[in-house]
Amino acid sequence: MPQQASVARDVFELVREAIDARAIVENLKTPEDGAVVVFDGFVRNKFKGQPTLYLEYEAYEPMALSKIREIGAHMREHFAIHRVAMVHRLGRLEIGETSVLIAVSSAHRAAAFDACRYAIDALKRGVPIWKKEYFAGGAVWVEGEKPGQQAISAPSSSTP
Amino acid sequence: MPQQASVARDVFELVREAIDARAIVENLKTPEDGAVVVFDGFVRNKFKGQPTLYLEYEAYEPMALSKIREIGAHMREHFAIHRVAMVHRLGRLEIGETSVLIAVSSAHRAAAFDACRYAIDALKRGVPIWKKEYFAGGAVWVEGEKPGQQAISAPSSSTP
Amino acid sequence: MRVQVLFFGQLKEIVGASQEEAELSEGARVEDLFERYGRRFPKLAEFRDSIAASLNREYADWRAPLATGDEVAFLPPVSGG
Amino acid sequence: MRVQVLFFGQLKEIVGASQEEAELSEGARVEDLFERYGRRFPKLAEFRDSIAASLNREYADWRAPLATGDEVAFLPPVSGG
Repeated sequence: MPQQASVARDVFELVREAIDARAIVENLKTPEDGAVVVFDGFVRNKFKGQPTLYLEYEAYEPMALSKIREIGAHMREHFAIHRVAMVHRLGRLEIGETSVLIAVSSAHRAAAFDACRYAIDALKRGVPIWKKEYFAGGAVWVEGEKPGQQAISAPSSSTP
Repeated sequence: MPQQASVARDVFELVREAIDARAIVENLKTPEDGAVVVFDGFVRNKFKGQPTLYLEYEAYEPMALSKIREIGAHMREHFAIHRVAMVHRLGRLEIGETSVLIAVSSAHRAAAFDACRYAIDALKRGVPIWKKEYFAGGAVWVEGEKPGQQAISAPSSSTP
Repeated sequence: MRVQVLFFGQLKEIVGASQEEAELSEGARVEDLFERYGRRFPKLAEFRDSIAASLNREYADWRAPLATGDEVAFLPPVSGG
Repeated sequence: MRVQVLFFGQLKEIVGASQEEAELSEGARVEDLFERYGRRFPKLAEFRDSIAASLNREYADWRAPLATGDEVAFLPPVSGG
Protein backbone atom coordinates (compact mmCIF):
# COMPACT_ATOMS: atom_id res chain seq x y z
CA MET A 1 0.00 0.00 0.00
CA PRO A 2 1.53 3.32 -0.97
CA GLN A 3 2.43 5.63 1.89
CA GLN A 4 0.74 9.00 2.09
CA ALA A 5 4.09 10.70 1.77
CA SER A 6 4.63 9.19 -1.64
CA VAL A 7 1.62 10.84 -3.29
CA ALA A 8 3.07 13.14 -5.96
CA ARG A 9 2.71 16.76 -4.94
CA ASP A 10 4.45 18.88 -7.49
CA VAL A 11 4.99 22.52 -6.57
CA PHE A 12 4.70 25.37 -9.09
CA GLU A 13 4.75 28.78 -7.50
CA LEU A 14 5.46 32.47 -7.91
CA VAL A 15 6.25 33.93 -4.49
CA ARG A 16 7.14 37.31 -3.04
CA GLU A 17 8.92 36.12 0.09
CA ALA A 18 12.28 34.36 0.47
CA ILE A 19 12.44 30.91 -1.09
CA ASP A 20 13.04 28.21 1.52
CA ALA A 21 15.15 25.77 -0.47
CA ARG A 22 15.48 23.31 2.37
CA ALA A 23 11.72 23.04 2.95
CA ILE A 24 11.05 22.64 -0.77
CA VAL A 25 13.67 19.92 -1.22
CA GLU A 26 12.70 18.04 1.94
CA ASN A 27 9.05 18.14 0.91
CA LEU A 28 10.00 16.69 -2.45
CA LYS A 29 11.92 13.68 -1.17
CA THR A 30 10.03 10.46 -0.78
CA PRO A 31 11.46 7.11 0.26
CA GLU A 32 10.90 5.72 -3.25
CA ASP A 33 13.38 8.17 -4.73
CA GLY A 34 17.10 8.04 -4.41
CA ALA A 35 18.20 11.31 -5.94
CA VAL A 36 17.25 14.96 -6.00
CA VAL A 37 18.89 17.45 -8.35
CA VAL A 38 18.48 21.09 -7.40
CA PHE A 39 19.12 24.24 -9.39
CA ASP A 40 19.39 27.33 -7.19
CA GLY A 41 19.70 30.59 -9.10
CA PHE A 42 20.52 33.66 -7.03
CA VAL A 43 21.28 37.34 -7.41
CA ARG A 44 24.80 38.14 -8.55
CA ASN A 45 26.61 41.22 -7.27
CA LYS A 46 27.52 42.44 -10.74
CA PHE A 47 25.86 42.93 -14.08
CA LYS A 48 28.13 43.54 -17.07
CA GLY A 49 30.88 44.62 -14.70
CA GLN A 50 28.77 47.13 -12.80
CA PRO A 51 28.01 46.51 -9.12
CA THR A 52 24.35 45.66 -8.60
CA LEU A 53 22.53 47.19 -5.62
CA TYR A 54 19.46 44.97 -5.79
CA LEU A 55 17.00 43.86 -8.40
CA GLU A 56 13.35 43.46 -9.08
CA TYR A 57 11.51 40.71 -10.88
CA GLU A 58 8.11 41.13 -12.42
CA ALA A 59 5.98 38.60 -14.25
CA TYR A 60 2.88 38.30 -16.35
CA GLU A 61 1.74 36.21 -13.45
CA PRO A 62 -1.11 34.06 -14.73
CA MET A 63 0.71 33.29 -17.97
CA ALA A 64 4.04 32.71 -16.18
CA LEU A 65 2.43 30.24 -13.80
CA SER A 66 0.69 28.44 -16.61
CA LYS A 67 3.97 28.18 -18.59
CA ILE A 68 5.80 26.88 -15.52
CA ARG A 69 3.12 24.21 -15.19
CA GLU A 70 3.57 23.34 -18.85
CA ILE A 71 7.28 22.90 -18.26
CA GLY A 72 6.41 20.53 -15.41
CA ALA A 73 4.07 18.55 -17.68
CA HIS A 74 6.75 18.35 -20.37
CA MET A 75 9.22 17.04 -17.76
CA ARG A 76 6.86 14.25 -16.73
CA GLU A 77 6.32 13.33 -20.34
CA HIS A 78 9.97 13.25 -21.40
CA PHE A 79 11.97 12.21 -18.33
CA ALA A 80 11.56 9.33 -15.88
CA ILE A 81 11.23 11.57 -12.87
CA HIS A 82 9.19 11.37 -9.72
CA ARG A 83 8.45 14.85 -8.42
CA VAL A 84 9.10 18.44 -9.44
CA ALA A 85 9.22 21.78 -7.65
CA MET A 86 9.64 25.07 -9.54
CA VAL A 87 9.46 28.29 -7.56
CA HIS A 88 10.29 31.77 -8.87
CA ARG A 89 10.43 34.81 -6.64
CA LEU A 90 9.08 38.22 -7.70
CA GLY A 91 9.55 41.73 -6.33
CA ARG A 92 12.72 43.14 -4.83
CA LEU A 93 15.64 40.77 -4.22
CA GLU A 94 18.96 41.50 -2.54
CA ILE A 95 22.37 40.18 -3.62
CA GLY A 96 22.72 36.46 -2.92
CA GLU A 97 18.99 35.81 -2.52
CA THR A 98 17.51 32.93 -4.48
CA SER A 99 15.40 34.03 -7.43
CA VAL A 100 14.56 30.59 -8.75
CA LEU A 101 14.65 27.11 -7.29
CA ILE A 102 14.04 23.98 -9.33
CA ALA A 103 14.18 20.58 -7.67
CA VAL A 104 13.57 17.23 -9.34
CA SER A 105 13.49 13.82 -7.70
CA SER A 106 13.89 10.50 -9.43
CA ALA A 107 15.00 6.96 -8.80
CA HIS A 108 17.88 7.38 -11.24
CA ARG A 109 20.03 10.45 -11.32
CA ALA A 110 20.39 10.89 -15.09
CA ALA A 111 16.68 11.68 -15.49
CA ALA A 112 16.77 14.20 -12.65
CA PHE A 113 19.80 15.98 -14.14
CA ASP A 114 18.30 16.08 -17.64
CA ALA A 115 14.89 17.23 -16.43
CA CYS A 116 16.28 19.94 -14.14
CA ARG A 117 18.45 21.32 -16.89
CA TYR A 118 15.62 21.35 -19.38
CA ALA A 119 13.44 23.12 -16.80
CA ILE A 120 15.78 26.03 -16.14
CA ASP A 121 16.56 26.42 -19.85
CA ALA A 122 12.84 26.44 -20.71
CA LEU A 123 12.04 28.81 -17.87
CA LYS A 124 14.67 31.31 -18.92
CA ARG A 125 13.47 31.37 -22.51
CA GLY A 126 9.77 30.61 -22.32
CA VAL A 127 8.29 32.09 -19.15
CA PRO A 128 7.24 35.77 -19.11
CA ILE A 129 9.35 37.07 -16.24
CA TRP A 130 11.55 40.16 -16.35
CA LYS A 131 14.42 41.38 -14.24
CA LYS A 132 15.40 44.97 -13.58
CA GLU A 133 18.90 45.62 -12.21
CA TYR A 134 19.41 48.64 -9.95
CA PHE A 135 22.82 50.32 -9.90
CA ALA A 136 24.18 53.36 -8.13
CA GLY A 137 23.62 55.30 -11.35
CA GLY A 138 20.21 54.02 -12.37
CA ALA A 139 18.45 50.86 -13.44
CA VAL A 140 18.13 48.69 -16.52
CA TRP A 141 15.73 46.01 -17.68
CA VAL A 142 17.79 42.96 -18.49
CA GLU A 143 17.16 41.73 -22.00
CA GLY A 144 17.30 38.01 -22.38
CA GLU A 145 15.79 36.17 -25.30
CA LYS A 146 12.67 36.81 -27.28
CA PRO A 147 10.20 34.50 -25.57
CA GLY A 148 8.22 31.80 -27.32
CA GLN A 149 6.43 28.51 -26.95
CA GLN A 150 9.20 26.55 -28.68
CA ALA A 151 11.43 27.10 -25.63
CA ILE A 152 9.02 24.89 -23.70
CA SER A 153 7.74 22.35 -26.19
CA ALA A 154 10.76 21.97 -28.47
CA PRO A 155 13.82 22.91 -26.44
CA SER A 156 17.09 23.30 -28.30
CA SER A 157 19.77 20.64 -28.59
CA SER A 158 21.36 21.68 -25.30
CA THR A 159 18.81 19.45 -23.57
CA PRO A 160 17.80 15.97 -24.67
CA MET B 1 39.48 44.12 -4.79
CA PRO B 2 38.10 40.63 -4.14
CA GLN B 3 35.91 40.24 -1.08
CA GLN B 4 36.93 37.84 1.63
CA ALA B 5 33.78 35.82 1.04
CA SER B 6 34.90 35.08 -2.50
CA VAL B 7 38.01 33.17 -1.51
CA ALA B 8 37.48 29.64 -2.80
CA ARG B 9 36.83 27.24 0.05
CA ASP B 10 36.07 23.89 -1.45
CA VAL B 11 34.75 21.21 0.88
CA PHE B 12 35.71 17.54 0.61
CA GLU B 13 34.59 15.45 3.56
CA LEU B 14 33.67 12.04 4.86
CA VAL B 15 31.35 12.46 7.83
CA ARG B 16 29.53 10.25 10.30
CA GLU B 17 26.78 12.65 11.29
CA ALA B 18 23.80 13.92 9.27
CA ILE B 19 24.73 16.02 6.23
CA ASP B 20 23.43 19.59 6.55
CA ALA B 21 22.65 20.37 2.92
CA ARG B 22 21.49 23.90 3.67
CA ALA B 23 24.67 24.88 5.48
CA ILE B 24 26.86 23.37 2.79
CA VAL B 25 25.03 25.12 -0.04
CA GLU B 26 24.82 28.46 1.75
CA ASN B 27 28.52 28.29 2.53
CA LEU B 28 29.24 27.66 -1.13
CA LYS B 29 27.36 30.64 -2.51
CA THR B 30 29.29 33.80 -3.11
CA PRO B 31 27.98 37.01 -4.66
CA GLU B 32 30.10 36.43 -7.78
CA ASP B 33 28.18 33.28 -8.64
CA GLY B 34 24.73 33.08 -10.03
CA ALA B 35 23.96 29.39 -9.94
CA VAL B 36 24.40 26.38 -7.70
CA VAL B 37 23.60 22.87 -8.84
CA VAL B 38 23.14 20.33 -6.08
CA PHE B 39 22.98 16.56 -6.20
CA ASP B 40 21.45 15.04 -3.07
CA GLY B 41 21.55 11.25 -2.94
CA PHE B 42 19.58 9.63 -0.14
CA VAL B 43 18.61 6.22 1.16
CA ARG B 44 15.80 4.52 -0.73
CA ASN B 45 13.26 2.36 1.06
CA LYS B 46 13.74 -0.59 -1.28
CA PHE B 47 16.57 -2.54 -2.84
CA LYS B 48 15.69 -4.88 -5.70
CA GLY B 49 12.08 -4.88 -4.52
CA GLN B 50 12.89 -5.77 -0.93
CA PRO B 51 12.12 -3.24 1.85
CA THR B 52 15.32 -1.82 3.31
CA LEU B 53 15.52 -1.37 7.09
CA TYR B 54 18.63 0.80 7.08
CA LEU B 55 22.07 0.70 5.58
CA GLU B 56 25.70 1.14 6.38
CA TYR B 57 28.45 2.77 4.36
CA GLU B 58 32.10 2.03 4.84
CA ALA B 59 35.09 3.49 3.05
CA TYR B 60 38.79 3.06 2.62
CA GLU B 61 38.87 6.47 4.20
CA PRO B 62 42.23 7.99 3.30
CA MET B 63 42.03 6.74 -0.28
CA ALA B 64 38.37 7.74 -0.63
CA LEU B 65 39.10 11.26 0.55
CA SER B 66 42.07 11.54 -1.77
CA LYS B 67 39.98 10.33 -4.73
CA ILE B 68 37.21 12.80 -3.87
CA ARG B 69 39.80 15.57 -3.88
CA GLU B 70 41.05 14.36 -7.26
CA ILE B 71 37.50 14.58 -8.60
CA GLY B 72 37.38 18.16 -7.34
CA ALA B 73 40.67 18.96 -9.07
CA HIS B 74 39.42 17.41 -12.29
CA MET B 75 36.26 19.55 -12.05
CA ARG B 76 38.29 22.74 -11.75
CA GLU B 77 40.41 21.73 -14.70
CA HIS B 78 37.57 20.80 -17.05
CA PHE B 79 34.63 23.03 -16.13
CA ALA B 80 34.32 26.77 -15.62
CA ILE B 81 33.09 26.47 -12.07
CA HIS B 82 33.66 28.51 -8.98
CA ARG B 83 33.35 26.33 -5.90
CA VAL B 84 32.75 22.68 -5.06
CA ALA B 85 31.48 20.77 -2.05
CA MET B 86 31.47 16.96 -1.94
CA VAL B 87 30.44 15.26 1.28
CA HIS B 88 29.80 11.54 1.76
CA ARG B 89 28.38 10.10 4.93
CA LEU B 90 29.61 6.83 6.48
CA GLY B 91 28.19 4.51 9.11
CA ARG B 92 24.52 3.70 9.66
CA LEU B 93 21.94 5.66 7.66
CA GLU B 94 18.17 5.50 7.92
CA ILE B 95 15.69 5.63 5.02
CA GLY B 96 15.54 9.09 3.48
CA GLU B 97 18.81 10.32 4.97
CA THR B 98 21.32 11.93 2.65
CA SER B 99 24.31 9.73 1.88
CA VAL B 100 26.04 12.07 -0.54
CA LEU B 101 25.78 15.76 -1.29
CA ILE B 102 27.57 17.43 -4.17
CA ALA B 103 27.18 21.15 -4.75
CA VAL B 104 28.82 23.20 -7.48
CA SER B 105 28.63 26.94 -7.98
CA SER B 106 29.39 28.83 -11.16
CA ALA B 107 28.57 32.01 -12.97
CA HIS B 108 26.93 30.05 -15.78
CA ARG B 109 24.66 27.13 -15.15
CA ALA B 110 25.86 24.77 -17.89
CA ALA B 111 29.25 24.35 -16.25
CA ALA B 112 27.69 23.66 -12.85
CA PHE B 113 25.37 21.01 -14.30
CA ASP B 114 28.16 19.32 -16.25
CA ALA B 115 30.59 19.37 -13.33
CA CYS B 116 28.03 18.10 -10.81
CA ARG B 117 27.06 15.24 -13.05
CA TYR B 118 30.65 14.28 -13.71
CA ALA B 119 31.33 14.37 -9.96
CA ILE B 120 28.57 11.97 -8.94
CA ASP B 121 29.37 9.62 -11.84
CA ALA B 122 33.06 9.63 -10.93
CA LEU B 123 32.34 9.19 -7.23
CA LYS B 124 30.08 6.20 -7.82
CA ARG B 125 32.67 4.46 -9.98
CA GLY B 126 36.00 5.65 -8.71
CA VAL B 127 35.84 6.21 -4.94
CA PRO B 128 36.32 3.25 -2.57
CA ILE B 129 33.06 3.36 -0.62
CA TRP B 130 30.74 0.40 -0.03
CA LYS B 131 27.13 0.11 0.98
CA LYS B 132 25.52 -2.72 2.93
CA GLU B 133 21.74 -2.97 2.84
CA TYR B 134 19.96 -4.42 5.88
CA PHE B 135 16.65 -6.23 5.38
CA ALA B 136 14.31 -8.08 7.71
CA GLY B 137 15.93 -11.33 6.52
CA GLY B 138 19.58 -10.33 6.53
CA ALA B 139 22.01 -8.01 4.84
CA VAL B 140 23.84 -7.73 1.54
CA TRP B 141 26.81 -5.76 0.26
CA VAL B 142 25.66 -3.82 -2.78
CA GLU B 143 27.84 -4.52 -5.79
CA GLY B 144 28.32 -1.57 -8.04
CA GLU B 145 31.11 -1.34 -10.54
CA LYS B 146 34.69 -2.52 -10.40
CA PRO B 147 36.49 0.63 -9.29
CA GLY B 148 39.32 2.26 -11.15
CA GLN B 149 41.18 5.46 -11.85
CA GLN B 150 39.64 5.87 -15.31
CA ALA B 151 36.30 6.71 -13.67
CA ILE B 152 37.95 9.87 -12.36
CA SER B 153 40.44 10.89 -15.01
CA ALA B 154 38.72 9.67 -18.17
CA PRO B 155 35.00 9.54 -17.45
CA SER B 156 32.80 7.83 -20.00
CA SER B 157 30.84 9.61 -22.71
CA SER B 158 27.90 10.24 -20.39
CA THR B 159 29.76 13.32 -19.18
CA PRO B 160 31.56 15.85 -21.33
CA MET C 1 -14.78 45.28 -30.05
CA ARG C 2 -12.90 45.89 -26.84
CA VAL C 3 -9.73 44.07 -25.78
CA GLN C 4 -7.42 44.28 -22.79
CA VAL C 5 -3.81 45.19 -23.58
CA LEU C 6 -0.95 44.49 -21.18
CA PHE C 7 2.61 45.80 -21.23
CA PHE C 8 5.59 44.46 -19.28
CA GLY C 9 9.14 45.44 -18.49
CA GLN C 10 10.49 48.31 -20.52
CA LEU C 11 7.39 48.33 -22.74
CA LYS C 12 5.35 49.23 -19.69
CA GLU C 13 7.69 52.14 -19.03
CA ILE C 14 7.52 53.36 -22.65
CA VAL C 15 3.74 53.24 -22.69
CA GLY C 16 3.46 54.52 -19.14
CA ALA C 17 0.81 51.95 -18.27
CA SER C 18 0.72 48.25 -17.55
CA GLN C 19 -2.82 47.72 -18.75
CA GLU C 20 -5.23 49.49 -21.08
CA GLU C 21 -8.50 48.83 -22.83
CA ALA C 22 -8.49 49.24 -26.59
CA GLU C 23 -11.42 49.60 -28.97
CA LEU C 24 -10.79 47.92 -32.32
CA SER C 25 -12.77 47.38 -35.47
CA GLU C 26 -13.98 43.89 -36.30
CA GLY C 27 -11.36 41.72 -38.00
CA ALA C 28 -8.42 43.39 -36.26
CA ARG C 29 -5.37 41.26 -35.58
CA VAL C 30 -2.66 41.32 -32.90
CA GLU C 31 -0.37 43.22 -35.27
CA ASP C 32 -2.97 45.93 -35.85
CA LEU C 33 -3.19 46.53 -32.14
CA PHE C 34 0.58 46.75 -31.88
CA GLU C 35 0.79 49.14 -34.81
CA ARG C 36 -1.68 51.45 -33.16
CA TYR C 37 0.54 51.62 -30.06
CA GLY C 38 3.61 51.93 -32.25
CA ARG C 39 2.16 55.08 -33.79
CA ARG C 40 1.47 56.53 -30.36
CA PHE C 41 4.88 55.44 -29.01
CA PRO C 42 7.51 55.34 -31.77
CA LYS C 43 10.05 53.86 -29.33
CA LEU C 44 7.74 50.86 -28.87
CA ALA C 45 7.75 50.20 -32.61
CA GLU C 46 11.52 49.78 -32.53
CA PHE C 47 11.09 46.76 -30.27
CA ARG C 48 8.85 44.92 -32.73
CA ASP C 49 11.35 42.22 -33.72
CA SER C 50 12.34 41.30 -30.19
CA ILE C 51 8.82 41.25 -28.78
CA ALA C 52 6.50 38.26 -28.54
CA ALA C 53 2.76 38.64 -28.37
CA SER C 54 0.37 36.61 -26.30
CA LEU C 55 -3.35 36.15 -26.71
CA ASN C 56 -5.30 35.01 -23.68
CA ARG C 57 -2.09 33.98 -21.97
CA GLU C 58 -0.75 31.83 -24.79
CA TYR C 59 2.01 32.80 -27.20
CA ALA C 60 0.27 34.04 -30.33
CA ASP C 61 1.07 34.78 -33.92
CA TRP C 62 1.08 38.44 -34.87
CA ARG C 63 -1.58 37.62 -37.42
CA ALA C 64 -3.95 36.05 -34.89
CA PRO C 65 -7.43 37.60 -35.15
CA LEU C 66 -8.89 39.27 -32.07
CA ALA C 67 -12.31 38.96 -30.52
CA THR C 68 -14.05 41.06 -27.94
CA GLY C 69 -12.88 40.36 -24.39
CA ASP C 70 -9.48 39.07 -25.51
CA GLU C 71 -6.43 39.71 -23.36
CA VAL C 72 -3.38 40.67 -25.42
CA ALA C 73 0.08 41.15 -23.95
CA PHE C 74 3.30 42.42 -25.50
CA LEU C 75 6.29 40.62 -24.04
CA PRO C 76 9.81 42.04 -24.35
CA PRO C 77 12.82 39.69 -24.13
CA VAL C 78 12.45 37.68 -20.95
CA SER C 79 15.03 37.52 -18.18
CA GLY C 80 13.63 35.27 -15.48
CA GLY C 81 15.67 32.65 -13.69
CA MET D 1 59.55 -7.69 3.31
CA ARG D 2 56.43 -6.81 5.25
CA VAL D 3 53.36 -5.13 3.77
CA GLN D 4 50.01 -4.06 5.18
CA VAL D 5 46.99 -5.70 3.54
CA LEU D 6 43.48 -4.21 3.79
CA PHE D 7 40.14 -5.80 2.94
CA PHE D 8 36.81 -4.02 2.48
CA GLY D 9 33.14 -4.88 2.10
CA GLN D 10 32.44 -8.52 1.48
CA LEU D 11 36.16 -9.31 1.15
CA LYS D 12 36.60 -8.26 4.74
CA GLU D 13 33.86 -10.67 5.76
CA ILE D 14 35.37 -13.52 3.75
CA VAL D 15 38.82 -13.00 5.24
CA GLY D 16 37.43 -12.19 8.68
CA ALA D 17 39.77 -9.25 9.09
CA SER D 18 40.02 -5.73 7.77
CA GLN D 19 43.77 -5.47 8.06
CA GLU D 20 46.69 -7.86 8.23
CA GLU D 21 50.44 -7.80 7.93
CA ALA D 22 51.96 -10.09 5.32
CA GLU D 23 55.54 -11.25 4.95
CA LEU D 24 56.56 -11.62 1.31
CA SER D 25 59.72 -12.55 -0.50
CA GLU D 26 61.58 -9.87 -2.42
CA GLY D 27 60.18 -9.23 -5.89
CA ALA D 28 56.61 -10.12 -4.94
CA ARG D 29 53.85 -8.34 -6.80
CA VAL D 30 50.29 -7.36 -5.90
CA GLU D 31 48.99 -10.46 -7.66
CA ASP D 32 51.23 -12.73 -5.60
CA LEU D 33 49.81 -11.31 -2.43
CA PHE D 34 46.27 -11.82 -3.68
CA GLU D 35 47.01 -15.39 -4.73
CA ARG D 36 48.27 -16.17 -1.29
CA TYR D 37 44.98 -15.02 0.22
CA GLY D 38 43.07 -16.79 -2.56
CA ARG D 39 44.62 -20.05 -1.47
CA ARG D 40 43.65 -19.46 2.15
CA PHE D 41 40.13 -18.25 1.17
CA PRO D 42 38.95 -19.92 -2.06
CA LYS D 43 35.83 -17.71 -2.04
CA LEU D 44 38.08 -14.67 -2.27
CA ALA D 45 39.71 -16.02 -5.43
CA GLU D 46 36.31 -16.09 -7.15
CA PHE D 47 36.13 -12.31 -6.84
CA ARG D 48 39.41 -11.75 -8.70
CA ASP D 49 37.88 -10.30 -11.89
CA SER D 50 35.63 -7.80 -10.13
CA ILE D 51 38.24 -6.60 -7.64
CA ALA D 52 40.59 -3.67 -8.03
CA ALA D 53 43.85 -3.41 -6.14
CA SER D 54 45.39 -0.32 -4.66
CA LEU D 55 48.95 0.32 -3.65
CA ASN D 56 49.62 3.08 -1.16
CA ARG D 57 46.11 4.46 -1.75
CA GLU D 58 46.34 4.65 -5.53
CA TYR D 59 44.76 2.23 -7.97
CA ALA D 60 47.46 -0.22 -8.96
CA ASP D 61 48.15 -2.79 -11.61
CA TRP D 62 48.07 -6.39 -10.44
CA ARG D 63 51.63 -6.69 -11.65
CA ALA D 64 52.91 -3.76 -9.58
CA PRO D 65 55.99 -4.77 -7.53
CA LEU D 66 55.80 -4.41 -3.76
CA ALA D 67 58.27 -2.92 -1.32
CA THR D 68 58.51 -3.16 2.40
CA GLY D 69 56.07 -0.89 4.22
CA ASP D 70 53.62 -0.78 1.30
CA GLU D 71 49.90 -0.62 1.97
CA VAL D 72 47.91 -2.85 -0.36
CA ALA D 73 44.11 -2.94 -0.43
CA PHE D 74 41.71 -5.22 -2.28
CA LEU D 75 38.62 -3.30 -3.35
CA PRO D 76 35.41 -5.09 -4.32
CA PRO D 77 32.90 -3.36 -6.63
CA VAL D 78 32.15 0.04 -5.12
CA SER D 79 28.69 1.28 -4.21
CA GLY D 80 29.08 4.75 -2.77
CA GLY D 81 26.82 7.64 -3.64
